[in-house]
Amino acid sequence: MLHTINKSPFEKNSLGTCLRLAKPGSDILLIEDGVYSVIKGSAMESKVREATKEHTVYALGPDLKARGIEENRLIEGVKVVGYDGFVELAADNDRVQSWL
Amino acid sequence: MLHTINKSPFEKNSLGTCLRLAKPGSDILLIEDGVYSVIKGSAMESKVREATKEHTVYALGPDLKARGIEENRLIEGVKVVGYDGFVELAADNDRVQSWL
Amino acid sequence: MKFGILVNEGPYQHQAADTALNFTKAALQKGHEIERVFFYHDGVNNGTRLTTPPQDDRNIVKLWGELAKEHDLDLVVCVAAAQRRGIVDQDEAKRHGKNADNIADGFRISGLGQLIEMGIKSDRLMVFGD
Amino acid sequence: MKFGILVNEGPYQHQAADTALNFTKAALQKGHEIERVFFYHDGVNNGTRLTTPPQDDRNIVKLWGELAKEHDLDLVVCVAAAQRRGIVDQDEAKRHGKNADNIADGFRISGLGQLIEMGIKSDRLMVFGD
Amino acid sequence: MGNGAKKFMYVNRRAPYGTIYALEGLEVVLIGAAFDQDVSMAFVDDGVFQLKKGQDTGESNMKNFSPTYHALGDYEVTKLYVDRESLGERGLSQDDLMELTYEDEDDDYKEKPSIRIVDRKELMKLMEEQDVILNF
Amino acid sequence: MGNGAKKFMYVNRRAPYGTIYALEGLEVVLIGAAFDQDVSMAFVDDGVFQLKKGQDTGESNMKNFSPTYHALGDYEVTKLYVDRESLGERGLSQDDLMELTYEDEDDDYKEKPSIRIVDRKELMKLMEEQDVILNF
Repeated sequence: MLHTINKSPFEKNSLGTCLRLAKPGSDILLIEDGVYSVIKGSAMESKVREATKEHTVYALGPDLKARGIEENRLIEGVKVVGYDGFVELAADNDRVQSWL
Repeated sequence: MLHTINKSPFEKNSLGTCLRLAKPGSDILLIEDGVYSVIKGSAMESKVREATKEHTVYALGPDLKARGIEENRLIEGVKVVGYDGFVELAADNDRVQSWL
Repeated sequence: MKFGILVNEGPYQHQAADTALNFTKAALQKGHEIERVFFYHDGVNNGTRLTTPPQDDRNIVKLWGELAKEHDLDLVVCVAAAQRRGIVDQDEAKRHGKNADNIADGFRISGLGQLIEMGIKSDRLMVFGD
Repeated sequence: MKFGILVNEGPYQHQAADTALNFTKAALQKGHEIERVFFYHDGVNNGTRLTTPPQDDRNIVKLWGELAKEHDLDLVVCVAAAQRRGIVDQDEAKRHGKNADNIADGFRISGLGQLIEMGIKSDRLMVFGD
Repeated sequence: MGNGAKKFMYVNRRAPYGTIYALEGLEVVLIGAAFDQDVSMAFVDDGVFQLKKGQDTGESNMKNFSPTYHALGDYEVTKLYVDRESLGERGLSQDDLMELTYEDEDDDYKEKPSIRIVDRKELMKLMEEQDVILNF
Repeated sequence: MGNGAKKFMYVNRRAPYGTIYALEGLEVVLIGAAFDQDVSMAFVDDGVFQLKKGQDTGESNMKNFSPTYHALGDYEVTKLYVDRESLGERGLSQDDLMELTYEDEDDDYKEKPSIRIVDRKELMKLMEEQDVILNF
């Protein structure tokens, strides 16, 4: 199952709920303001680092770039994909849940 | 100064930021989904109870009623006002800040 | 006392327009003045006459129009925000080569300067949004 | 593979419409099919032809229309949500006594059943919203 | 339910009235009920507030759509899953929720409760069984 | 600044791009600059992300409006207060922010930084001095 999150974790609780309800082994893709979750050294780091142990965590490259977040600032283990990677993740998983 | 908050504290961080930046003695009015902050026994209770010591905390009656929150469910110290009370609070304070 | 009212969300999707309406009504009832109601961001969508909400629901566009008529309110839709979102009056339609307009009775389209002016002239500025 | 695309916010105010557009384009480029794009909630505002965004910004309504033309996409605006928000075609305008319509080229207005049908017929349903 | 029926889950995470998602989400569920699919609803986070008893919008002039939840049973929408943790965090218990029921045609039309409070693991499992998940 | 000038503060709490509030808020600030009032901006919570260096919207096809912040100095918008705690919580430091400056006409047009990182108490005090607070 693919979970997408488009909210900043500093503003809304979507990431927290997703992590509470996503089955271990799920794919999690951060898009739009959701990409702010993956900055190293932020208050979210330990939570996201923990999540990378149970899930595969992706962030959408074009949204990282728009927001000026360079790849060297990302928490280790987070993978970056483009829109084509987003499509692949949606196709490869059986279903998609958007945590709005 | 009057601070208004229209967001559920379980969904967004507006209440937290308001409480961090509001000067002691301020008036705080919870409106719309913000009224969910004042339910007794919720995870927000200690935070709101603490806030009532430093500020006067109000909740908008019509918004409580719409959401089915009876007044006996409210955290002690929280005052209920109607739209006319909202207008009075705005008029009686020197300025208004809406924590959207 | 003079209130300025800023509405930043469209009708229905968020409660902001309802709260702004209820606040404005209550302020008028208590004898206060409303300097202006300014519609910004998606708030410009409060000003389309093409809505037909369900009959058992409130008609927010109409409620604004009626309140404006009764109390001679100045309802201003921001032109820049309106262009992005497709709210146009006859002049705007002509200017941009559109073959229709959709502004509702009682609303007018004007610039952002009217928001700043409202802030200067009002005793209190109230922001209603998401 | 067949994707169904649900868009729940209007253009510009939230990034949802942009993300939906970019996803749809990428899916088409990879050879997937788009069963339908359904616009719900404020998403119906993607379907107004009356917008004039700044010249240095993207024109989201036009981008949907062009993509639809190129790939023969079915862009459906929910009628109930559209009535609340003032998006009408000629039929809807006549039905509700409106003297103008504002639907953009390439969009059609239809019922919520089209959303459910899209969910049934698509292999994956993607929700883009706030 | 037809053989090719898909499992649709409507996940509600938003409070009523502050935004329209709850109301318009419910409209989708009602229309969807005509399509003979396997339908369930989940109430998570502030979505649990949608089911709060005693909603009265008279003073705020909005439309009170809470009675519509009572109609769900007649539309054969009978599986309403409420996240236990979300309830507790918000100071609510099952007694705070509307009593929603349906008549079970497979059991002599006995009236049965539609709402089931579930824990995290059950909800996780239910979501993994779906074909289509719609979030409102 | 005229004698009857009011103190306007624009409080920015939203990230750029995910929503339009930052962009359209900035348009208000630029128009407002013509009105000869005492103007300041505060960046709190996700609002601090608006000032992040190196924004590039090429691949997402949105409008990159971050260069506009550099124009603020020319419009005599020279007081940009950034909440220290919001920065830190988000893993950012002053080095991550655009270098925004203005020419101080009262000091031989020396170029000076517009951004000032402030702590909670300073921000609280600044807000209490305002006549008008606009939140975007």
